[in-house]
Amino acid sequence: MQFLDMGNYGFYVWTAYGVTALAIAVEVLSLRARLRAAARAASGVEDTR
Amino acid sequence: MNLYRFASPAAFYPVAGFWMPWFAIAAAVCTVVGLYIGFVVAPTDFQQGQAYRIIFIHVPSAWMSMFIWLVMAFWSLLALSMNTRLSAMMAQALAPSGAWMTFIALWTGAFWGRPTWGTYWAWDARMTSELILLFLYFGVIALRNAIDDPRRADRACSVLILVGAVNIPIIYFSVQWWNTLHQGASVSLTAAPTMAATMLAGMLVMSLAAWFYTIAVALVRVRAIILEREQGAAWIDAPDLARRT
Amino acid sequence: MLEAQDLAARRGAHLLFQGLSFRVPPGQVLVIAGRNGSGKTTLLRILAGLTQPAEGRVTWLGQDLASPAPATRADTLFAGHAPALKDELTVIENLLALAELAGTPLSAQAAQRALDACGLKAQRHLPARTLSQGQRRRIALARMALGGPRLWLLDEPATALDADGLRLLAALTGDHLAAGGTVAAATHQPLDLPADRVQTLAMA
Amino acid sequence: MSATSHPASASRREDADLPAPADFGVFAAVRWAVARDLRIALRSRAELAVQLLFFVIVVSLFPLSTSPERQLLQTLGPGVLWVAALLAALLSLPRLFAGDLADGTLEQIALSPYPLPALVFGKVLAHWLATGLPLAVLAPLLGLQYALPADTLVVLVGSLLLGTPILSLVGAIGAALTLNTRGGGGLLALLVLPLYAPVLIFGAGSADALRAGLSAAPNLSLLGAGLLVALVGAPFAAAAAVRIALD
Repeated sequence: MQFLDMGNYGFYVWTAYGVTALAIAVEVLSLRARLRAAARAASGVEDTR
Repeated sequence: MNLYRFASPAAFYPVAGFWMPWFAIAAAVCTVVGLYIGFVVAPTDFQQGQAYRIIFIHVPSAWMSMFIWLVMAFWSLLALSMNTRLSAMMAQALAPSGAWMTFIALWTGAFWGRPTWGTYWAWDARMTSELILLFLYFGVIALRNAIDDPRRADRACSVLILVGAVNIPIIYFSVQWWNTLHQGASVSLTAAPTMAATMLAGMLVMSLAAWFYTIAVALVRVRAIILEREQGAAWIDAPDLARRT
Repeated sequence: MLEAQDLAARRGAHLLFQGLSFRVPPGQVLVIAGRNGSGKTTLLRILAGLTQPAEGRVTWLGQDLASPAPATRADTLFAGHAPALKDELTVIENLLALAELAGTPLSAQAAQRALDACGLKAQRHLPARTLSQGQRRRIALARMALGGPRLWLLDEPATALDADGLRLLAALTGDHLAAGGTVAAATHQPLDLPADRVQTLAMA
Repeated sequence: MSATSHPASASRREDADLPAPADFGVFAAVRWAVARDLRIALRSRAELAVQLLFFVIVVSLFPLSTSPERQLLQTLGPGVLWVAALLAALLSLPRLFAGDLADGTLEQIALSPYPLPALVFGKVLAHWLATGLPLAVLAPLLGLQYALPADTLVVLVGSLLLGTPILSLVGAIGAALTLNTRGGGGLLALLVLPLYAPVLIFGAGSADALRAGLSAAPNLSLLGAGLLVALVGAPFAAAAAVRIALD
């Protein structure tokens, strides 16, 4: 488990990388939801012309 | 009768859809390669031990946070001079990515500072400037949401982004000046440890990864923005639209 | 000559009007009629150069009105919904300030004459906040009485005016047209002007 | 009063004795805007007094939050005075355009043949004369609360005289951008305060430098440079923002 220990800086290194991964995940998921909602709203709107 | 004519957003929508996966794959590949170099190939730093490995995400995200504002300024200049809606949409699509990158830079910087300096926040010149940059990003995003008419919001945000672009170097210089005046040239994140070749390589590959990732995310977000803004457009009613997201 | 070629305007994503063209020769008034929200005010603001049209061009004497040159601006008078008065300033101070801002500075006597002509002789030195809505509209009439600009863009000029005010408005407009001026007015009440000078544009 | 005696349009030109305006210069525009806005500001003096009182109160609150010990107050002094100047400027900025937008005069200003950046600059100058200048004049009085020595007070007033115009100029861009938007004062603060960081650093820094035995000249000259940049750039950006708000 020497790799995880990171010369006993493991907490800082993995928290930093963990938060980055979390940030990316949140950004991607919220974006996917936004795109799907926009597509549904756009194609769902009845032709008003 | 109401032929809703507009040019580029409709033409750009499928182009963005086509290129997005390629950038996403490129980002993933670069990340894997970069992390491999960073964690396996790169040696342990004699001064900071393993803690320095955080630079493989801190420095790329810091670079990206500033580079994204520059790209937004480019699109804003285009939007104001050529009055093209698509360039304003690109600037709008990049703002959240810039904010995310700045947030990551601040967070990783703090967790790198703790082991090296003993505190999460030491008013280091670059970190303070990043913090102000984060406020600027929130400013642009807040202004975007405060104006209902999209066209007016585009032009107002373009002006703010350009004014911000003029001020960012001034802010960086003034904070640098303030920091050296008060703290003297203490060990700051700028004086990165002497860079072994592999460390530098790892950081550059990770920067490339961050760059591809930002493009991929921006392309998806601009598609969402195009859909949100072109509600009544003729081309929107294409049946397979939802599937092509 | 005020001329527009297939003008279009959008409010947000909603299209107000499109393919709008007209020509208003000197001495004619373009009456812009239509229900609320049909884009009357937006069209007037496009003619004034305040709002950018989504498509199309509009010109006054051949000069583009989207971003008018100073000379064109000096030749245009725009009376919007709000009568452009500062409450803290007196009536005559407001008129003098607006005239100078519009590029037609004038002496106090001329301003007094214009105010007298518009029935505001007694209110000359009162702060504008003490004026009624109708009296505030008369200051716009006073600006029209000053002369100078040949193109008048009037947004609902008749609102809040009493019978006297309406007569004054019709007289001023009639004289302006007789002197070869051009007017574009968004209005509901019909202006009693000679029919041959009136050109009506009905907004969809 | 019957409306029969209206002046016949044909004779309008003679009796209206209009001096034909040769061209629409910058100075005439600035003069018009400063004269009008200062007259309005002086007519609503109570509002100006409120701005100054806000500045005084904010400055006087800080010693209550810390110990009145001289040494501490001397280090805090310049910073507190400068942050209070920032907040006072922020408080008065919405008034710059919002009033004109509401009563329709902003439209007339945008439609004027005079150059809009010059008119906007005139308004900003009037705003500074009404709010920024009084702060700089009042600062030494408040400096006594913080036991600041005479030379520091001189530098502080100098930095405020150079800095507060920048606050008005850059603030005008923010005020124009946030015209009739949701979010009001808070949005204006979010947009403008980050841009104020350099002004704060060099402004408060000039008094600090003096206290640390260094000369304040570099800070003041950088503030001066910032003022020149703002003088040249801000009116155009604010004018563009006004046109956007009126669109």
